[in-house]
Amino acid sequence: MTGSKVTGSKVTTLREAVAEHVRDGMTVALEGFGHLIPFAAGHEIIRQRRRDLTVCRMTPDILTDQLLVAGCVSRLVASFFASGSAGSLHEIRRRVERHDPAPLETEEYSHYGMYCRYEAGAKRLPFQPLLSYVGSDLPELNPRIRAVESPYGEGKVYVVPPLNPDLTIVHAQRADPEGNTQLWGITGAQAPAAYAASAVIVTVEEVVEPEVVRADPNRTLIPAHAVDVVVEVPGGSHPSYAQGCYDRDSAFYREWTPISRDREAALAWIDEWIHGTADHAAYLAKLGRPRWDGLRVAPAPSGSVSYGRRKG
Amino acid sequence: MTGSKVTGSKVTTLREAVAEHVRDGMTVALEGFGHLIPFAAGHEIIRQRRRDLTVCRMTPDILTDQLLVAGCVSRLVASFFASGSAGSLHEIRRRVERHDPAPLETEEYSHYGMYCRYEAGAKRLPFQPLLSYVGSDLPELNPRIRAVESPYGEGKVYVVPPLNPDLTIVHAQRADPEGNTQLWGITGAQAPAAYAASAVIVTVEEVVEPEVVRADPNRTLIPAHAVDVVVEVPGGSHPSYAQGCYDRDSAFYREWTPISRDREAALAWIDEWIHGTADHAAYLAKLGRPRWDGLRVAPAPSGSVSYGRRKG
Amino acid sequence: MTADAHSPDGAAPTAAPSVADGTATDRATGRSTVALSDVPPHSAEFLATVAARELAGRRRVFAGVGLPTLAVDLARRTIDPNVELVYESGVVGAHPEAMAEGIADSVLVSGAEAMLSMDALFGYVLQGGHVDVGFLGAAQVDRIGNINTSVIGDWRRPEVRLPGSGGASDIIASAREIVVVLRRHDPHALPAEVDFCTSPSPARARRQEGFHQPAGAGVTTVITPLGILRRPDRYGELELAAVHPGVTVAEATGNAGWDLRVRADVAETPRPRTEDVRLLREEIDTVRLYLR
Amino acid sequence: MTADAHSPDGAAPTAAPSVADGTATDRATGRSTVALSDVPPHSAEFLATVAARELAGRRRVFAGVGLPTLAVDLARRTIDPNVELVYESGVVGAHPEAMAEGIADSVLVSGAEAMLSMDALFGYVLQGGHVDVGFLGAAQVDRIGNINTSVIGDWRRPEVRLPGSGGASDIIASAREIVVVLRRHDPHALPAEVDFCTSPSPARARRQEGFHQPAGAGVTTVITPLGILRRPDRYGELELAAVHPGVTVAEATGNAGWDLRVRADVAETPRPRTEDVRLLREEIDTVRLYLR
Repeated sequence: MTGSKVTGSKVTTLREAVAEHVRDGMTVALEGFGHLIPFAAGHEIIRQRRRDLTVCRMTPDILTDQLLVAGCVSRLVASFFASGSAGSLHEIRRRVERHDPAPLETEEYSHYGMYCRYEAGAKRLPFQPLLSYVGSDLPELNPRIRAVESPYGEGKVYVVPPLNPDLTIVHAQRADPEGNTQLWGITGAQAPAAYAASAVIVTVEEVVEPEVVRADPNRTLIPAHAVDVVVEVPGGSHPSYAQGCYDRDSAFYREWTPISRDREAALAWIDEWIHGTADHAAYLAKLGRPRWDGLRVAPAPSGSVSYGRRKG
Repeated sequence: MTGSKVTGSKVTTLREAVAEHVRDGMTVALEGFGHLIPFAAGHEIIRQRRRDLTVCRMTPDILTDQLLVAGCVSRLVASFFASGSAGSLHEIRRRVERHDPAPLETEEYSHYGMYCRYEAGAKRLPFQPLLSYVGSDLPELNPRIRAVESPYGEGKVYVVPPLNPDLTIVHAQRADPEGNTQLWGITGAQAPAAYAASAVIVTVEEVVEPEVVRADPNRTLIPAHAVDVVVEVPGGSHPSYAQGCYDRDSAFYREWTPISRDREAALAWIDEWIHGTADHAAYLAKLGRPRWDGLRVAPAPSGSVSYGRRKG
Repeated sequence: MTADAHSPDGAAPTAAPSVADGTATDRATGRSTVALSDVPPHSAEFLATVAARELAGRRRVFAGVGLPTLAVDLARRTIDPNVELVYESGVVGAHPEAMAEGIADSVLVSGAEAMLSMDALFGYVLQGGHVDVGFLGAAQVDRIGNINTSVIGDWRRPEVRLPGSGGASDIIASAREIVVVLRRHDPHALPAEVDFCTSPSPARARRQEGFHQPAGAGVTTVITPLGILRRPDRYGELELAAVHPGVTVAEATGNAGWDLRVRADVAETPRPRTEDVRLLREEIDTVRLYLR
Repeated sequence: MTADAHSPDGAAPTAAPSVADGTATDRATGRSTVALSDVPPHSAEFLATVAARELAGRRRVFAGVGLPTLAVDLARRTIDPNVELVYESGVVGAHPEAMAEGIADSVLVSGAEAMLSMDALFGYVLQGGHVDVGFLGAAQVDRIGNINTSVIGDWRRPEVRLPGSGGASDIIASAREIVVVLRRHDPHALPAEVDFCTSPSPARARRQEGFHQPAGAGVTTVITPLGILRRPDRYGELELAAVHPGVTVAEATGNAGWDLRVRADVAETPRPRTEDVRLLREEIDTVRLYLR
């Protein structure tokens, strides 16, 4: 985001955050690389029936398949068009292969190319070079991938342009009320995607006191000045996971494949599980305690290091 | 570094590490941005009387002034030619202003330009763009700073080439015997400088069990595969500091200014404190317990987070 | 004798001697002790075992989704416990306590030696030249080792929309070499030329004159349900190096999409040991996620 | 009355009303309550106080070495406790428990809101446009706001080798605006044109046609021992906006290296409050590191 933020608590509800910040036609990045995927926020976008979004996600995953089924998305900027371990995303395939029920415009990169677009966006660079694509058909498919001659004489190298979403939404383990956001485990493209965007919503497992964050400043990957809204959404990544909090619901990942293969079944799922629940707490309640208990993980403490205090 | 490393402990002594890896005429990066400066390693280079080194350091600091006094350095690649808070580095100034006792070739960047050189080196990119230098005289002074036309139509932008030292030396709070290196507080250019180099020496306050490192993998900034040698050197950053371990010896920083102003005094200091001590432990012993006690810091725990374990 | 007798506590015998040629000798008795499995060559168990053997002598492995996950897990248990697993999610030096269900599984993170940013993983580790072998899946691999993971048919309106590049076109540029596991061996999977080149061979990259050429050797090995194809020359083509038990050379060449050359020293692939199969089924992929 | 009486517990009165014009009114009594100091305009105490006032209304400050350290510390205590301190070392949202001796001091790290990589600090925070004001020292600032921190004389064999850019030429390109504190006000420190342009003004950058132009407005304010120069127009020149107490306009213009224009509304700089001076001496720079 750019511009100065008002000081003080940025904590609100997910309903209000989405109502205020997500507009039809926007370019929205929902990042989280197989971890901390902002499912709760995506589901709230479905509940509020936003339309014509350009969704940016390195790995579209089930979340994008669901947003597509629900009719929220007209364009997809991504680098992997399948579900991590569980095969095809059939709504995406229907759209692309058969234009059923409508075509889907896609803009395609490799993972590092997509990451470098966020990097260039966050750093306001006109382009970012990378070593990929020499000999690949990807630059022909995607004219945004271009070449630059090195001024040091080693020949041409491919570059990608900045990606600056209108809004980036990420999920993290914790943040303080001003938005200093800490995440660990796989950190994905969250930090550059946040800095690249005009506005940022952070959902977290837990809003913590500033003292908790400030005891370990190296864990803050997205500082408050880059965050507009903080929402506490426990379980907000389900069926994805939050390292140290709960595990991935791999059974759901397997269940989604047959659901998404049948468009009517997928629409019914959206109706029942998203429109049929008032919010993420209701979604989790519908999921049921036994299923949730099965996702719990045993503690594995990082241990504490010292930052030291100067003696008066 | 490139190439595969042998598995197993890489722990050795500083004397052996410098004897094996530092050769006359090499390009050596000694990184640490006002924090974790590898003073002990630099002092050992002085003890072993290496010559004609090209030293790369964003902030040359007292360490480079001392290496120059001791006659180890013929060339300096840097982005700030003074001591952080305590004024001029007089040996550098004598060399540059009066060629006394010999000229010093310098190659000069801004901080981010120098950092981007390490980044490009670590990533084997032919160049890295940045937004600096438009209108500045720096590109005229340094022909390695060049311009590239953006293929997206926003005009030209300056770029810097990769910097790939023969050897990078960094200091950190801890590493395991295989070289998985964890540091916190100001992390400077250590990680890209290590990855950019052909060989890497890591000195640490403490060699710890692999389990300590693996309990908190997000703190590992330099993995074992990028490290050739690990040396345990408690107090290895003095008179710089190690966050959480001991504070900067600011009195020494102030003392160095008059010493370095008088070349004879500086030579005498090198003789007494470096050549006159067998190793860093002897240097610290000469410094004395009371002075060291004055640098101790009170604990400030980061607190522990959980990474979670899947339940069997 | 059974694998259990050989390894009574059920633990994997690590770094067993001469695994690569499919036989082993009991140090105490001097007798051959390895029971071989009869799983069919097209089975995931067979392919994963063959793939695992390719990791002998390789230090750092960039593992993709699917069969490669099985292969690297098996390799760490049977070939070399020091194979270092690197994943595009940023995990370096994984020590998973359970089989990873994908490259972003929490078990890869807990207890890992390093959890890097994706920029450090792709920029420093991969582009920096630290990956010895990249382990990729593919829909198509062609004569000179180009990989297609994007589309079957015309990319403007594809017959099949495949997953796309993911990290593959980044990995092929910078990993020292690439091993591909194919689940099919026919002219569709092994065409003379891919429908779409997601991840190019050095020969194809070289045609783009004036470009900084990638450091990687590209695809050196393709493991199929019929045999093993190798491409020893950086700019050369894939050749038949081995056929699996029960497969003829003619079957392997006849089912390629081009006139597949046969190496003079073409061999028969050693069968998996029963212990390999047991490990895959009973300890590694207990939920049969990849052993489909 | 003394500062102690005004603030009996010795704590800084935060966000005191109308600090900027040097007077304040006690809300309870309606009387003017601020005791003013007579520290000379060239003193570090005076300059730091004037600099601190420049931070009113600014949210995020990129602080350099030296006097800026004093100024931002004082500003947080007297102008706005929510001024967010950003340092090139990667510190964001510092809450130092003691005065920082340099931009890499451990006290800036302990208790900070974030400790970013230098790539994130320079790339995301600075180039990303999040810095409202960059606070720099300089050896020379010229008519249009170019800064020299590199060399005096010919750079091939300089008379004086200055510290060089550090982060300055990065900061000037991307911070919204730059405030410079000069310890001298004479034609050497304020030349018509700098000996060497380390950190350029937008006017000088614009001369490099065809380049992506930096977003920052460049130097908008120069605080000297004689007065305050401002450059309200992005491509314009510095003008005399204020003179310090006891300094004449003629002294300020006569000691510049060019025909320094005087604003019609040229003002007299308000003196520091005794409380400002007390804070600087007794609570901020107790070791007199910068108050030399």
